[in-house]
Amino acid sequence: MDKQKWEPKIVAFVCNWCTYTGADLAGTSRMKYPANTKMIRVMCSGSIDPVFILKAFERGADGVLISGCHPNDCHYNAGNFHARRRWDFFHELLDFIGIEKGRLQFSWISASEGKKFADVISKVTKDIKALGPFTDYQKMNSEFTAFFPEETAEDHEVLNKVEEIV
Amino acid sequence: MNYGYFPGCSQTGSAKEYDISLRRVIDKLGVSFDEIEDWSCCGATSAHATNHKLSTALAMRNIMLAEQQGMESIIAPCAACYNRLIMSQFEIANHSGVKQETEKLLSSKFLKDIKVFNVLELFLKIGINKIAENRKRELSDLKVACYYGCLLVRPAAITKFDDAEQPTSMEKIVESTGAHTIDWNYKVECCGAAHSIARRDIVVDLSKNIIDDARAHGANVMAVACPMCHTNLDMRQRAMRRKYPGHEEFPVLYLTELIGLALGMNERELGIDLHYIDFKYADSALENSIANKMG
Amino acid sequence: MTVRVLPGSVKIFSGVEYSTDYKYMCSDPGQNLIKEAIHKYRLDAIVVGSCSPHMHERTFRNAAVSAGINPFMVEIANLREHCSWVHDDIESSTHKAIELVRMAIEKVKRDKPLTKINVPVTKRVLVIGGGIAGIQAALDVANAGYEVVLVEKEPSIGGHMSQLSETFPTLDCSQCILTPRMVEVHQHPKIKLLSYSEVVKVEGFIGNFKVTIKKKARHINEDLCSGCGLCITKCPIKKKAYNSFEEDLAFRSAIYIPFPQAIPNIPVIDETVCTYYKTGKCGMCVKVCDRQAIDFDQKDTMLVADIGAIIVATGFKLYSIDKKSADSKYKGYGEYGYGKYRDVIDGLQFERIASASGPTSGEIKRPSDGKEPKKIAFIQCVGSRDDSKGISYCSKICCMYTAKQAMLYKHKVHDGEAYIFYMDIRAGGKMYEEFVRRAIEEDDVKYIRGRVSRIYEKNGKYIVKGEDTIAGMPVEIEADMIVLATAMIPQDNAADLARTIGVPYDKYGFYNESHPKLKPVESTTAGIFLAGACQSPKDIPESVAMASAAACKTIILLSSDTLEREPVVAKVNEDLCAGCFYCKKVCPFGAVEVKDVKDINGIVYKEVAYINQGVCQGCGTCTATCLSKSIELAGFNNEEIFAEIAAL
Amino acid sequence: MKDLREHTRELLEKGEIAAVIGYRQVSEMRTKPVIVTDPADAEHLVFNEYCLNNLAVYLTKARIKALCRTKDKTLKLAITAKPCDVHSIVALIQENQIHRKDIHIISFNCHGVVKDFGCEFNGDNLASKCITCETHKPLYFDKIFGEEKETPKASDQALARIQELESMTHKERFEFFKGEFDRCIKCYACRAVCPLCYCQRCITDKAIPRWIESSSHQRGNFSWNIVRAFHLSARCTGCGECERACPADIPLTLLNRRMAIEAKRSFSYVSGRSLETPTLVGSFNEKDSDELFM
Repeated sequence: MDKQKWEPKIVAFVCNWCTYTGADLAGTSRMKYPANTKMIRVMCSGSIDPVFILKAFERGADGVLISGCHPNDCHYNAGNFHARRRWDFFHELLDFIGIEKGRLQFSWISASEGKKFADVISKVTKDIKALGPFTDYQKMNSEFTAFFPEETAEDHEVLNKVEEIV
Repeated sequence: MNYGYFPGCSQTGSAKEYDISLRRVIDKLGVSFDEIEDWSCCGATSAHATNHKLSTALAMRNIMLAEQQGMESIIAPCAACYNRLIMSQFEIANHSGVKQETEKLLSSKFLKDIKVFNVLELFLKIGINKIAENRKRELSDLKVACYYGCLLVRPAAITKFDDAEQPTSMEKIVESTGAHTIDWNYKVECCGAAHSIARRDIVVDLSKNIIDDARAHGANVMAVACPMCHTNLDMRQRAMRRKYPGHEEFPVLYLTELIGLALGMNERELGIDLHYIDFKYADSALENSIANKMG
Repeated sequence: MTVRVLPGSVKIFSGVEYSTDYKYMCSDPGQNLIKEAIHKYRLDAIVVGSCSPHMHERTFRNAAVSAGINPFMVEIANLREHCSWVHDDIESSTHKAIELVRMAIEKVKRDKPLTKINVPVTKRVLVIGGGIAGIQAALDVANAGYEVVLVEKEPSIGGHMSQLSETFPTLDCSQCILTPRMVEVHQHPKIKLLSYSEVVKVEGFIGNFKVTIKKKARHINEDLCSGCGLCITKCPIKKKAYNSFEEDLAFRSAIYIPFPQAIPNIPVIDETVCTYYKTGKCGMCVKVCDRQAIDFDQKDTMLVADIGAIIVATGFKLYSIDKKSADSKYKGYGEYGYGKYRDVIDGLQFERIASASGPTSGEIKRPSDGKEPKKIAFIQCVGSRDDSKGISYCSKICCMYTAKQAMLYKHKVHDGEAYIFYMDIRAGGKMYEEFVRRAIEEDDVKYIRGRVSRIYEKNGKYIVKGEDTIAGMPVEIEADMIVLATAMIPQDNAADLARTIGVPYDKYGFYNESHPKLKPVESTTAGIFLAGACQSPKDIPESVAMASAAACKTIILLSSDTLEREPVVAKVNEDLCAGCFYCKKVCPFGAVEVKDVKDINGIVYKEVAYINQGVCQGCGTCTATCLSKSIELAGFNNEEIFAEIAAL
Repeated sequence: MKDLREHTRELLEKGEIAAVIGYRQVSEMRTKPVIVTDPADAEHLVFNEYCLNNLAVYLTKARIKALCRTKDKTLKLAITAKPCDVHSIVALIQENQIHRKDIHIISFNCHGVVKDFGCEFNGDNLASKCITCETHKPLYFDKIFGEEKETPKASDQALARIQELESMTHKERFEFFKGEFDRCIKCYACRAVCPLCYCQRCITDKAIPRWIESSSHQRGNFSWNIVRAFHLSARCTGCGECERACPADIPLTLLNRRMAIEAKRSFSYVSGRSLETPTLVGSFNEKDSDELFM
């Protein structure tokens, strides 16, 4: 892959009530940020399992962002407080095992912080770009490992075809 | 507690009597301290106004010296010195990069947390009952207006000591000498501070307001804990009389001098005779008896 | 991004039967396109690439339903707010759009049809707080025919409004308009009033709350007391307790009613000052009460009520600026001398002084010497809009009440002078700006734009040092009395109560509404509504409007026998659950219960988690906590999220 | 030893307990776990420096639980547990796997055990958990035996190893763990001996969707070991059985210990020490650090 052309692939797991809505606001306000991040909407930051992050790395993500409501602003009162403890451990663990802290980032973005959302995405994109492709993790296994029994490597390759169409 | 003493420039010049009285009083109360060796400017006035890095480095240099000389805390009698020292400590602790930068400038690392005391904190720490216990004179005929000025209690978030707008700690100390304190309005108002030289006209007005309010509330003497305040309130009274011919002289003492009087020392021992406004208090009979003893 | 390439691009993903584009998919013709395609291609799931699901998810789901598809088999790829509006580069944004659609396709392939959940509704409403908001909400709900339990922590309902003299912008007497409402509450057959009581526990969920209320001991048998007040006049303790209704400007006896119009008109004994509780003697009140209503041994009692919906109307308090509170969360304003100078008072104290029923019978007098102040200064924004010492927000009502108080002063002291220090005048509201103009123009109140730095006393006068920012000059005013318009903050125990009832609150302690614009009276907890100043600073008309809105929302809720809820709830796989109950520990709603699993002999051999679907709000915190992955959140189950990750 | 045997025999004879989970000597420097249900077998029970196994793992096994269930009542289960094994029991009680009233804890004043069977008991051969052990007396027990004795002194090499790793770069650490995990053969012995791995179906066995890559290639080994360590963070009581059981000698306690350090440092929490303290997982404090979050 041409290093010059390489663009990081970033996944954001965001809660439905604050960050997702904050991202909507960034859109409504026509703020600009890089297109590298795709969002997966969950109901609460408390419901994001750390294994999701590993799975994202397996599928080629170079970085992951977790974002939810500010403390005391959780739609479900306390989901984010539980999440905060969980991430503290997981982040320390990944760091200890040798995965740079910048690969997995966290933020609190409320429904009214469209600007902050755009800023955070820009910052994360910049950070991950600086860290470079996360081939360390992906390259450990060249084989395709299916998440589901019926999933095939070809399914996954379809996206490359799309690129040609575009 | 192993105290280090940071006199600061005023203590060696215009506020010599503050230095003398502090040393005498502390000694009498049985507390020992060592002057920080090779101390330098605290970074107040010009450094602090022109070069922020320099003023922080100057202040931290003194703290670093104290640390290296094995001291656990510093007594900074001058309110400006006190303020510069704690402000620098605050910046080092709270503003990113300042610590590293200052350490680099001083080529040394800050390892310990050195506590900086102003005189009010110092006496509260020694214990006001200790003053009362060692009292030789009852200063009960003195009605003292305690004047804090600006630097002792502000900024409240950093000094973390007493109420910034309605402080009362000096009153507690003064009352331990047997003197009365008055409740008045100007205890934290501006005296004019460093304008003393450049804009005497401003200082004269501001300081006169302070003296007038103290007098109006029944005070017959004022206690201060800052060389700058003392300069403005004591030395500028002549200028006040020139501008306001009706102005009557009003004695302004350092807190330490007041305590010294209570502990039985006389004006000469405490340096009160160096003031512009005369203050005669010591009971001659008692003085004689002390003199006899010494003789 | 280039929309026209999208249908062709996404068509090649496995499982995609049909794809097309249309400019306004949410319009009727657009929806018809979807419906027709469902019929024509016999589709069983739909992905719409459109605006945010928060906008039109419901529209498209309804369209799917009308074409015979389960509404939860519709997924939205957010191509507008999250793609086209935020990325300039055409190539990369088109690419991202295709990927977003693919993620939605993979998710929808794993989606399962869901059906809405029905839960029964208890037709009884709890209103917490008996101020004007609580009173209004209780009356509205009760008049619609539903039972109401109104809980007030003070001995009487009425709240802060009962303390006010006159109200802006009409200057009608506060008590005169409030008292009839209080009486109506008392007499309403559908309202059960629990005064001197507090909510201590809330369990359950929308439609089915179980609320525990502590009825504090008044030491009076309420059934026997006739409210004659003889005990109060005979009580020998006269000057030991400050009268909090009079904002400490007067004293009260040990047995007291807060104010003459109190509802219920039943006294309370203050144990902290009553001689009987100190020495075991006195009992003067017992002697004079011919109905034997005094009961020194009365204890706090606990009541449990089944409740369908809760309206929280706990109101506000004023920012404390006295020395007592100087070391609390809110720092004092020592430079204004409140608590030191007796003639420096706050807004509520002035209300009492101006009130005809107050300690001075409505005559404006200084608390220190009872003299009429000839010059009075009001200072606005004490605590409000002050990031360094106070709070960041605007307390909203102070501009208006300060104008009113200055006006009342001028109406009572004709030769007096009134000064107001202000930052801005915020008089938005019907007849509000006109009211302020009237204060300035007709009543000659002098407005000075600027802050006050210090107040001190000099020869019985108060010197107010401030700045006139319009003239660009320092100003000094010699006033006889000072009124500080201190900020409105939440009640002391607001955060504790929020945790008890389960509503989120902001950093100040104000309760959070579900949506700042579209759901202003709903809390984020289903079945709990907010009214009045517990949500943010409000004046009376706003509190009343919000109370009626909350009542209306409650009535809608109670109007049906069962409730339909979104089926986004968690479910446990009982075969695999190891029964560690971490899910129970993390559940913010107490939805997880312990269920016994029995063997063939009826012996319990393991305990597993069971999720009460009526209580579950669908956050999914349990699913991430579950170590063996034995809980799934319907609509966002792990398979669905894995599918999205797989499609990255 | 005589006391222990008499005590358990008495309990079994009285019919108060269904079984004793204990140790029996198999050779001079080796013991193995034994489940005693017959009072006559109580004479085999021992306790000494070679009782390495953490028997708490058996408390959650269905077949052993079944021993306690009779038609009319539930019998107690007796367990001989070192003070450190009691931590595991505490954690199991907190996680609702057993109830305190259903077990009879027989514990000992402990001065350490050897790191492996067949080693002489001395400072060089002390199990690494015993070096930093602060509970030589059990925190919870129903019966206690043994005298207090001095624990041999030894240096904490595990901590030194962690500190050494932390001073490396991320790349170096990643390579280090890659090398270690490379040996993993996914035998799940670590899971089998862990008292806290009591799930009926482990996350790694969940196939639809596939949570953890089950083949033992490098990435699959990473995901298993990361998830194992994460699932035990703030729960692991540090018994070290996983590392002892690992046939590939992967230093699993490094990860567990590192997470325990984090629990202590950020939350002042040590797992399995108190029945009264809420578990760290499943509780929160509004004042927890917000440092991680932008």
